[in-house]
Amino acid sequence: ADDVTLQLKWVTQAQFAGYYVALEKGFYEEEDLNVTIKPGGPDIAPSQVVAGGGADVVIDWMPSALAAREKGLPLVNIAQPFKSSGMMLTCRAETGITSPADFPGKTLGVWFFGNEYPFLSWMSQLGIPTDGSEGGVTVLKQGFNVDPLLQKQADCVSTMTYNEYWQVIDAGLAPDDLVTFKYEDQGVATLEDGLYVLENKLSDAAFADQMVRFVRASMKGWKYAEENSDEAAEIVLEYDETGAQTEKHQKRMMGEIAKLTAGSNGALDPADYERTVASLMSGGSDPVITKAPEGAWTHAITDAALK
Amino acid sequence: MRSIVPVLTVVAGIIAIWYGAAIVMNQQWTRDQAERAGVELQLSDIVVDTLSQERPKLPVPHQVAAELWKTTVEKKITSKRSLIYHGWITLSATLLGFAIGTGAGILLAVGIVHNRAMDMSVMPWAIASQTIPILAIAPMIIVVLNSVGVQGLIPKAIISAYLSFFPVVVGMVKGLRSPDAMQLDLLKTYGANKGQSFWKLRLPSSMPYLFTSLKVGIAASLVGAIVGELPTGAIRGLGARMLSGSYYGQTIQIWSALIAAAVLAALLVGIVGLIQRITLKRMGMTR
Amino acid sequence: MTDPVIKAERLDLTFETNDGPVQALSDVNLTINKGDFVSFIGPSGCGKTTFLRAIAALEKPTGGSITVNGVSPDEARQARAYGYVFQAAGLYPWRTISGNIKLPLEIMGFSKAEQEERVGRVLELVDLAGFGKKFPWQLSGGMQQRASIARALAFDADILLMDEPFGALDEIVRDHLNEQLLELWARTEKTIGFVTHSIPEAVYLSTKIVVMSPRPGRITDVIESTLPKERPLDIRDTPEFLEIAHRVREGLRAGHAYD
Amino acid sequence: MTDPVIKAERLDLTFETNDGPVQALSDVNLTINKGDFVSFIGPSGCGKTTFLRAIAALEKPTGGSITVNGVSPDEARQARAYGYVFQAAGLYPWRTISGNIKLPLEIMGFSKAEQEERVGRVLELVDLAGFGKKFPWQLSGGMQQRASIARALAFDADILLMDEPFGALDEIVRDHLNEQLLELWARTEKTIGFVTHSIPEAVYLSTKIVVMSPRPGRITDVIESTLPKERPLDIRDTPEFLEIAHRVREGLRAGHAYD
Amino acid sequence: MTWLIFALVFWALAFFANVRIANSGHSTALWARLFVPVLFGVTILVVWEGVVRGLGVPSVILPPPSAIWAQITQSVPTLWMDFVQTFIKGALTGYLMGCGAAFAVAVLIDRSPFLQRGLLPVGNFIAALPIIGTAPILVMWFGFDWHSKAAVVVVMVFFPMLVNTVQGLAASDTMQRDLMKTYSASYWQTLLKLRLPAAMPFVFNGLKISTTLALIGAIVAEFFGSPIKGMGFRISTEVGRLGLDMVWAEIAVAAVAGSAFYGLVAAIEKGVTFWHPSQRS
Ligand SMILES: Nc1ncnc2c1ncn2[C@@H]1O[C@H](COP(=O)(O)OP(=O)(O)OP(=O)(O)O)[C@@H](O)[C@H]1O
Ligand SMILES: Nc1ncnc2c1ncn2[C@@H]1O[C@H](COP(=O)(O)OP(=O)(O)OP(=O)(O)O)[C@@H](O)[C@H]1O
Ligand SMILES: Cc1ncc(C[n+]2csc(CCO)c2C)c(N)n1
Ligand SMILES: [Mg+2]
Ligand SMILES: [Mg+2]
Repeated sequence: ADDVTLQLKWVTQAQFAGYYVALEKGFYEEEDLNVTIKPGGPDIAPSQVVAGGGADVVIDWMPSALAAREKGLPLVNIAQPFKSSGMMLTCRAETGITSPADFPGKTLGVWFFGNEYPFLSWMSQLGIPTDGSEGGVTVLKQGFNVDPLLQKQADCVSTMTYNEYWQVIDAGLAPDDLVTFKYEDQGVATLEDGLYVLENKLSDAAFADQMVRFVRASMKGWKYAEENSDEAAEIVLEYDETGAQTEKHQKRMMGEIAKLTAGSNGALDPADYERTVASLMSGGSDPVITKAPEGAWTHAITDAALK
Repeated sequence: MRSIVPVLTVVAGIIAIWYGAAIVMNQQWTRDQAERAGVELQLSDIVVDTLSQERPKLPVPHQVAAELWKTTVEKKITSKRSLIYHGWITLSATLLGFAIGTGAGILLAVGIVHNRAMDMSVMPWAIASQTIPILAIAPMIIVVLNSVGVQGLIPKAIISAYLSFFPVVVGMVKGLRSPDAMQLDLLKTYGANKGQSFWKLRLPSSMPYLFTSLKVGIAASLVGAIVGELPTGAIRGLGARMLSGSYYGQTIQIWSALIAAAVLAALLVGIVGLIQRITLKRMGMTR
Repeated sequence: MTDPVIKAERLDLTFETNDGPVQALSDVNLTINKGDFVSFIGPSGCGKTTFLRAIAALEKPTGGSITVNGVSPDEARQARAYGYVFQAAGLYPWRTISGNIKLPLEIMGFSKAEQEERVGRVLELVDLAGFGKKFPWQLSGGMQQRASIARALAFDADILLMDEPFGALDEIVRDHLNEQLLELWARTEKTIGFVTHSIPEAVYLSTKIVVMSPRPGRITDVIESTLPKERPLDIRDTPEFLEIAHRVREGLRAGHAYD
Repeated sequence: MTDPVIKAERLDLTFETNDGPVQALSDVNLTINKGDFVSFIGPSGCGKTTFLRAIAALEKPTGGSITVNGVSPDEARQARAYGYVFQAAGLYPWRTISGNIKLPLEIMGFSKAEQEERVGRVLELVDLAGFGKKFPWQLSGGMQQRASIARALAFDADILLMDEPFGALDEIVRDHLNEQLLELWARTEKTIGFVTHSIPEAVYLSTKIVVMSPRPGRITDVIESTLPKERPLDIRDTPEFLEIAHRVREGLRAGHAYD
Repeated sequence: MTWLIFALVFWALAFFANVRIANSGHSTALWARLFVPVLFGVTILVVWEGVVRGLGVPSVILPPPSAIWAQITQSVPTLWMDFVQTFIKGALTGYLMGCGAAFAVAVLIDRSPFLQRGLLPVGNFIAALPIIGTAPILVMWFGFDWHSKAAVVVVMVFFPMLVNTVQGLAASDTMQRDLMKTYSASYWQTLLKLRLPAAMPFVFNGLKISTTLALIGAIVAEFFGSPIKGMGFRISTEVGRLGLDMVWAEIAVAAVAGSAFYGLVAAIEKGVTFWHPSQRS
């Protein structure tokens, strides 16, 4: 069997259910692959891992992948299991925020470490400065959790529909106490969790073939997970070595994830790609990427995998 | 053993302060919840609620104790929810790192004390090396080691060693230089060579300094091992517990992992202290 | 008896201190021959210790030259020519008394058995048998000093340099050790440099008495003893002895500001 | 002259060591009156230092009792009754010589001006004028010892305890300091406890000479001096002096194993 | 390949030069004391540049020093802003408070054997809490700005400083203490005039180790939440963006600032403990 190492973007959770299901159900084995899944974390940049040879294929968000590409690391999207974006900004209702027009003067929590691009390009499209100048917002580098919102250190924080939002709810705030702004709804959605490899390795036919088989098995895993949501969550729990995840949270997460993967068969929709690129380039004086990337995605793998 | 009563007294004091602080720090949340629900609160309600929140700003001792009990005694030690299992993972990296770090630290100190070129060139850079934020370069270390095929325990141990070698170098350099002029002169009159002055004079007189450094060093090793768990995916170990606890806002889980780490550190420091006492006693240096 | 073992010529030694230089030795000329027993006597602070240290290459002269066995003091030290008894006992606190005496033996590579044998012998010599297992701080001041003498006698250095070795001892132990030292010297033909404040001791022991004057340390008188090599304790009551003692006292007094 | 200042009764003192107990003092009875000058003499290791330390409450007797001015040594210490000169100089390396002498003065709250005045005076007394700004390691052994004497004399303790203070000094300085000490004692009516190994020194200085025997330390003889209080240096040649010295020497010799 | 060979040759030459200077008579001269470590450092940089270029290491893994230098010269204002936020506000404040507190606690518990036996083990315990656990909690308690960073530093430097000070306060020898007893010196007098001076070599050991811990602590704490400035913020953000040049630029600033900080404390130590054998030879 061929060895393939997958580097996740974050810790073991239902967000990556498809891959764990494929592993557990033997879909990779059927494709004669021996897959190792490396969990990520707050200190792990998937793009750096793939550049250092620590993984063959990584999961990353498109904004950071494209930014890395512009920095000279030729990442290529070979598959896009997530159709829609799950990112949003969640505010406490009592702050009086009802629309993006209310943001100026407020304190917003943002994830950095390569996850800040969607937020920055949204703000620059709204024309709201983030550098602390007059009429802008105060940006905090949000830690790993939603504490800043709960402790009222921030008026809004970044959340994912499938994860942090529910932590706010679990912490005792009711949906009515919250106002949410989904990037998807604001028209600034960028592509999340895609599979990326190094461009030069794709020219190796053997590697390309492994990727074809990998994507095929992974998508099989994703579709299985969508249909057997609770079982998928249990499989994820099985693989979580920290012993920190709870069943309730993972099952709920899997339900939300299924909504995001629903529209995708694995192949990248060029229209989504164009929209993401447009959004990233529209950033006024400080765009995330300065010129439209070339060859940042390929259908070669998915075409072969899905035929 | 004479310290039992004083320790218990101090611990009791801390626990009392801890409960008080918990009530103060957690009450904001209780009030907010009540306001949202539109109920009036008595003082007693506030106290009861602040001591039993699910994700308190400051968990109270009995909550942490219960969590510790649950995750140590009630779980099999092979279970991934057992703190003993995670503690062992961290401990093994700590010990390996401490061994590497102490060894390297002592060797460096010996070099610095015996070789002027090393003294002049290495010491400033050993200092500079410690000002590099380990968490920043840890991922790079992991990536680089990974690309040469080193994985698992060793990268964590290296990060742990990186943090522990420095206190050992500083303390040992001082200790190896602590013999006074007459003690050194005596050996000179014997025409003793460098090795002999090292084994017979410098090393014995550095012992008090060495042990003080070792105590700091082993605590630093533990911190290093925990830090090293982050860029290795934070899948096992006390650091992983803290991080995942923090990721999910599980303050009780963070605190129990923290307490576990501190117990581990205290044990390790205690063991070094015991060895110190035995050694110094055998050397006739305690009266 | 006429090979020069130690030869100092126009020796100068100046210490740099926080408030200016201190000249400890100035224009010191001295020749010590093989088998000589030379005592140094002089007021406190006149440079006796400094001169002994210069012989043992523990201080670097700032002028003049000094040779030991025809080579530099440093080379002589490499050849393990010295046994040195410091003015303070300077025992290593982490070694027992036996351990301290073994120290030079270990360094010079004596066998374990030989070490034990010698330790036993010198402990006996300085009357400390039975105290081998004690640590230095468990001994009285005089006992520590005797232990440090034992340490210097345990191995066979050609040149023995002793800085007030018997200062903290009572008259009777002192007499006893004086006899022992003379016997050892007669038996082994060692060359001995000996600092003392006791005029009778200096006269009793020495073949040559060097009288020094205070800062900057100079040699004011070198007295060759006319006493025979064989010296019973009661030689100290002979007129010859008293005359030498008188000459030393006069030399000493000249260096002092009082009276 | 008959108030007992120090009164020891059936005093026992045993040290516990790694290889068994060491009895340092055994059944010691002694009364010292106000204004006495008491010398302690005895073979090395017999317990002289230990006894002085017990008086100053630095060691706790394991048996018997000791009172100072009618109270316990501890309380006497609280009342700052002691000036103590240790057997080793024990100067603080981070203070200059002046700084070391000022130490007790600072502690006892003397004014700055008074401190300066006293430091100058005692430095002069021990012949170290000009060395005030040096650090201890820049002085010779004898100079360090003199500095530590100066330190104990700088303030006016009623009881002066001196442990071989003049051991590292040459005869002439020693004679000089002996005279100074006697003069000080006559002037101030201090009570002095003095350890020495020199029989003439003991006889010359003391009103009472305590001869001790070796381990376990016992008092074998207490000799009341018949010499007058006024003592020129040449009193040492009188028959009376020589007789007392002879008695001390006999007492000392009895405690030794040799001959 | 030529780069590699050049690096190795340079290394060999510099090595010999340093050994020559260090063993020559000039080794105590000021120029030699500066030149030797600088040459050592330059050697590291040259070897680094040579290896990176020679082996073609991708710059997202390890950029060459030349690129880092270019980044430093370009980003002076940003680097300065981050430095003030992290070093001056976070590390320095925390260092002063933490070392001060540890010193005070050491003196306090030294007075009472009861507290010493009770607090020391518990103090060890609390101060051994790893930064990864404490930082999120302290950020939650003290907010996102530098206050929480200072708090993390306080917790980090406390233990080394405490252990060293306690050890130091026990360092005076018996005779020195007996002397104080004969004066019937009060506790404070003995402390001020004997035990503190004798403790200084140990205290400075603690202070020196703490300088580097303070800087690490302040930087790492920013990882767990911060305003959008600060050295730790910049480092973690730029790692995520693969801006390794900037990461190393910040590390360089940290190394220079940390070394200078350490050097300053070491210089003060030299003045205060001039009498200690380790400073005299
Ligand atoms: N390390 C030093 N630094 C500065 N000055 C010194 C040093 N060592 C000795 N001296 C000075 O040199 C002079 C001679 O000192 P030395 O120790 O040789 O005297 P000594 O004759 O042995 O006296 P003593 O009989 O008191 O031991 C003294 O004035 C002393 O202050
Ligand atoms: N701290 C200690 N622990 C154990 N034994 C000790 C201690 N101090 C002294 N002794 C023992 O007590 C005995 C008496 O010692 P002390 O110091 O009183 O003698 P000394 O009469 O002052 O002798 P010297 O003239 O040599 O100074 C000695 O046998 C010594 O070994
Ligand atoms: C420092 C930090 N950065 C990012 C996230 C959030 N986050 C990490 S990965 C990911 C997408 C997949 O879950 C999201 C939203 C965090 N919590 N902490
Ligand atoms: Mg001398
Ligand atoms: Mg004594």
